[in-house]
Amino acid sequence: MIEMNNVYKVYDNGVTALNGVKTTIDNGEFVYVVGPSGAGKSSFIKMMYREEVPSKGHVKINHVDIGDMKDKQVPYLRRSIGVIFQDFKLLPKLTVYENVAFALEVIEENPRKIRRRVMDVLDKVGLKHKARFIPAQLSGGEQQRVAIARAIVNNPKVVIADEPTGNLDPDTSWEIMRIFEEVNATGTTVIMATHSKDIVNKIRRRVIAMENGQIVRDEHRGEYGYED
Amino acid sequence: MIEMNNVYKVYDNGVTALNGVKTTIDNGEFVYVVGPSGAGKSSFIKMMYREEVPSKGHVKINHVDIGDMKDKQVPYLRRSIGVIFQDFKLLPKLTVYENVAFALEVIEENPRKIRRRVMDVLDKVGLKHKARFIPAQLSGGEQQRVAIARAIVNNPKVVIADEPTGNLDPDTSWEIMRIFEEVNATGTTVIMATHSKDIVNKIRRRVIAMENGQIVRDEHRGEYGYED
Amino acid sequence: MKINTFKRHFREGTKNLVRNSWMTVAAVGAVTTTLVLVAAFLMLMLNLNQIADNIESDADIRVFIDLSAEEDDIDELGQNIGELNRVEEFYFSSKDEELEALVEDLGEDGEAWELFEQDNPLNDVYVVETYEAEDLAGVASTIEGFSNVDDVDYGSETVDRLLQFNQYARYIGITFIAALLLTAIFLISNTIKMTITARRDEIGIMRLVGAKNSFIRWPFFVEGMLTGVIGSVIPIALVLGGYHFLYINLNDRLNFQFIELLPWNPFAWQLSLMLLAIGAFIGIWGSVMSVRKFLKV
Amino acid sequence: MKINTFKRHFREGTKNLVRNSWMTVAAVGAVTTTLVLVAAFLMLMLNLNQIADNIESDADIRVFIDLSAEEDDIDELGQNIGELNRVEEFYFSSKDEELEALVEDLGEDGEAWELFEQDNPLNDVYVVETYEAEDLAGVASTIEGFSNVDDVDYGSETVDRLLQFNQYARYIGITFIAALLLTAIFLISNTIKMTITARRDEIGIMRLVGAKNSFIRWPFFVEGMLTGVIGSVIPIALVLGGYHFLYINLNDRLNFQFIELLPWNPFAWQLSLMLLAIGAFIGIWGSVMSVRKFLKV
Ligand SMILES: Nc1ncnc2c1ncn2[C@@H]1O[C@H](COP(=O)(O)OP(=O)(O)OP(=O)(O)O)[C@@H](O)[C@H]1O
Ligand SMILES: Nc1ncnc2c1ncn2[C@@H]1O[C@H](COP(=O)(O)OP(=O)(O)OP(=O)(O)O)[C@@H](O)[C@H]1O
Ligand SMILES: [Mg+2]
Ligand SMILES: [Mg+2]
Repeated sequence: MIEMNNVYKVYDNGVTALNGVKTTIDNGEFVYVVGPSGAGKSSFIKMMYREEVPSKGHVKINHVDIGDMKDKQVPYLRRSIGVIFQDFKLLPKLTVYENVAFALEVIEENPRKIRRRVMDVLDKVGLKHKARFIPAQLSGGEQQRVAIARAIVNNPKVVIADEPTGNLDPDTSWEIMRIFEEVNATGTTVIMATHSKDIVNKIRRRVIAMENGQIVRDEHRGEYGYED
Repeated sequence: MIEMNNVYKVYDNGVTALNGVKTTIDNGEFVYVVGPSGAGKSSFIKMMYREEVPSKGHVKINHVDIGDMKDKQVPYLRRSIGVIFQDFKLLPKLTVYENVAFALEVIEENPRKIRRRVMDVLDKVGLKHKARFIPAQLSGGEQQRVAIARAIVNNPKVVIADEPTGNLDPDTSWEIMRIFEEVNATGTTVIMATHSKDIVNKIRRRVIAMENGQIVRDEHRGEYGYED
Repeated sequence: MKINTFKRHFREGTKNLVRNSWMTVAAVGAVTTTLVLVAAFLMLMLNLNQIADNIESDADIRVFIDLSAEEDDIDELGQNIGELNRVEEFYFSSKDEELEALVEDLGEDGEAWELFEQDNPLNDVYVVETYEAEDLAGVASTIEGFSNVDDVDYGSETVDRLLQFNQYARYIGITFIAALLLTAIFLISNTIKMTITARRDEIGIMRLVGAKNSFIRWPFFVEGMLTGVIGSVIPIALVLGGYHFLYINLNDRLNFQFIELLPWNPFAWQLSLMLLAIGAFIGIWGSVMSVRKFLKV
Repeated sequence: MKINTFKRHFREGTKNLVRNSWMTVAAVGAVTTTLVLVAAFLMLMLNLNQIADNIESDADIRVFIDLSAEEDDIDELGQNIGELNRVEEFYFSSKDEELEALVEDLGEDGEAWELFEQDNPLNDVYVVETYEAEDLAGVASTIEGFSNVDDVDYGSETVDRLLQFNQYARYIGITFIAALLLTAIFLISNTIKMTITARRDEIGIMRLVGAKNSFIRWPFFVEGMLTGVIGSVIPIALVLGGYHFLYINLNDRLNFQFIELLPWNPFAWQLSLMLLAIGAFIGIWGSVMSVRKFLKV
């Protein structure tokens, strides 16, 4: 369960990205985060895996305040959350296989199990045949799918995706959405920032709409849109 | 005028990204390039400003074969073409203003004129108030708009855009499209790879559909889609 | 740490050397050049030190025996001297031998004095050597108290000066080596720091994916160690080969009797081991220190 | 190039130093440490060289005059010697003065000889100094041909050895300085290369946006030059300050007459200028060379 209580985020340069955000996301939910460019969607999401800490207010993951969390515990928090970053954040020197395997090596998983699981996931996102390529040798959409594979490879309790279909054609996008639905069906929370009206309106789930760092709408089975 | 004649592109690792492409794009045209992830859209576009050279076949820009082009001439070719890269390619240490101004400094434009023109363009893409930020301090969509501003700032004869709205919400996307239409109206060629069905179907223009490194459809006032 | 994880770290560390090839070249290059410099300077300084030692140990005490002393007295004096525990060895030199040596020392100047051989004005002498140059003064004053001693001379002024000069030279040498080593450490860790800073994004990504700091640090530890060890290969080869060459060729040429180089074995080996240790240490240290900076939350 | 463009390049080069702060620190640090080392070594070597020169110039020729020579003969011989054009100066030393000097030289050993003052067996002597130590042998053999000369001595063996030793020392010194300079060049350009390689993406982007290679190169040129110049500030300060300190303090203490340090002015200034030039040159060179690699199409 993710709880935010009156969360403010002011970056070093004075920009207020979150301006009093209050919400609760239960385990197993599927949530879209929508809003115009610069609304604070990425900032909102970054609070959940502690890439950024709130300037004011509290963020609790399973009742633990991440502000009070010890540095040593942060890696464990992050392992329980699979994140697809807006800019992918792939390790440029590692192959596709190694990039995905990394998330399992970190938790000291058995090497044989790693191999099986990584190949399974790459197959799911349609990149099994590019396992030995490095990111620079992939198209934009392929890189995005590697990021998706890495996020779901260790069966995290929460999957957070920041515009996971921005570089994908509609067909591939629907395939990825199917994967997210599958993951969600097994009880995993899915939180997804997106600009895709099509997807939000077709696969109806909870929609959190943001503007100027605030939540302007929070609707179950909602539509795309962020005008209040 | 851009002519491609039987162009093949095989990357070092053996991937064939272009598999015999033949097409002509006239001055002043507005062309969408669509196709699934990994179809070769970016590779196709990279041929036009010589980021990549064909493994076989010829690419001619205004009747000059870029294969025969001297190294010294490449910068001049690139100055006549404004490119929006799929991964933005902003200079991380420069501010938004400096990133955009760079395209004008390169052609040794008068400093006063640079200032005026850069602020104009930043205003157009809605980032005037973030002129002093560096890219890392921007949201994904904001970075994309800086890339757009840089591409159009020196009034190039050709604007090439690789998924210029991938990180933008629908509203901002339409604004950007309006800018492209404006630019196109003054006689500038616009070539744009995109995954946005909405845009392609609403603003009807020539559509080049690619799959597996080949052009599978080339239609004026066409629809989004790439099944043959 | 599981054994599999340990293997992984070692594999990663090694792979990283290959992946970041230009950085590896730069870092190994920095280690190599500075260690070569350190090695050359150490070879020079340790040998100069050895030479200084030799010069000092050449210094001795000359005990002038009373002209009136009988043979028995002389023997007794010798016995007394032999019982002193700071004395390494001593020998007797008759006044005739002394004259001969003097005439020889003076070269052409001395020829004139040969005429006076029949009327030798010199004393018989005991030449005494001590274990350490520093003991000369003490032993000399003890011997001065013995009977049948006319006078004692240990070239006090010359020896004192020499000792002082050697002391100076050693201070300068030690300062230089320390400076050189510090420079080497600074440059190498600087270079390694740069190679790692260039990978700050990588480290950031690892942390975002849930890697513990120790997990991130280990491959860098291995990488730093290997950088240092590889970087010390050429310096070690130069020491082993180059010093051999110098030793063979120079030792004969340097025909001043007091100059003698340290023997190749074990000196070259000891120095090599030292270089290896310095290389590995600096590599690890530079590497781990630099990573630390990016592991702050 | 337009004047505006030139200003821009200079501004960019300066800004880049600030923007890439950690790289600047690393590159300037490398320049600083290696130049300090170069400076220290140059100070040492040039002074040792000077000392060696002094020792050599102390060597002289002793012309032993026939015991039978009259005062006129002696004067004539003096005149003949004075006319030789490699002779710098010469003076007469009577046999009494010679004996005195000898007795003094021998120290306590010599006292015995004082008894023989009435019966001095030594010759009168002309002591001749030449401009260059290398001329000693030639002048000596010329003088040997003059009348009333009993014998000529210029310590041929000792001087030859000394000359040879100094030659060796100089070779070693020059080799060391050359090695040090090469190391400095390697390390500095290596560091600069790394700072630039870390910016290969940046350079790639500039090229994609239509910048000419020369346009990209210029700010790096400025940056390299500034790196070198800034890096030479501390070494220069150390030379100017440190050498002053050494000169004041050491020159008196080193009480061997033949050791005299090079005067602070102009030596320290010349060395500083040299360091500045080396710094700037290496900075520019390392910078421009490294950029070149990424400007290939
Ligand atoms: N590291 C940062 N430093 C300073 N300002 C930042 C930083 N990151 C984001 N911002 C600012 O905070 C605001 C919100 O950014 P955020 O990335 O959360 O927007 P977003 O909703 O994800 O937008 P997009 O849809 O374009 O990705 C923006 O105005 C941005 O300029
Ligand atoms: N530098 C490269 N080296 C090797 N292979 C590459 C390189 N760039 C692209 N490829 C491969 O070429 C194929 C076409 O890539 P391209 O980037 O042109 O696709 P795209 O149509 O732009 O895809 P997307 O919509 O995902 O951006 C892909 O299979 C990709 O893996
Ligand atoms: Mg965002
Ligand atoms: Mg693409």
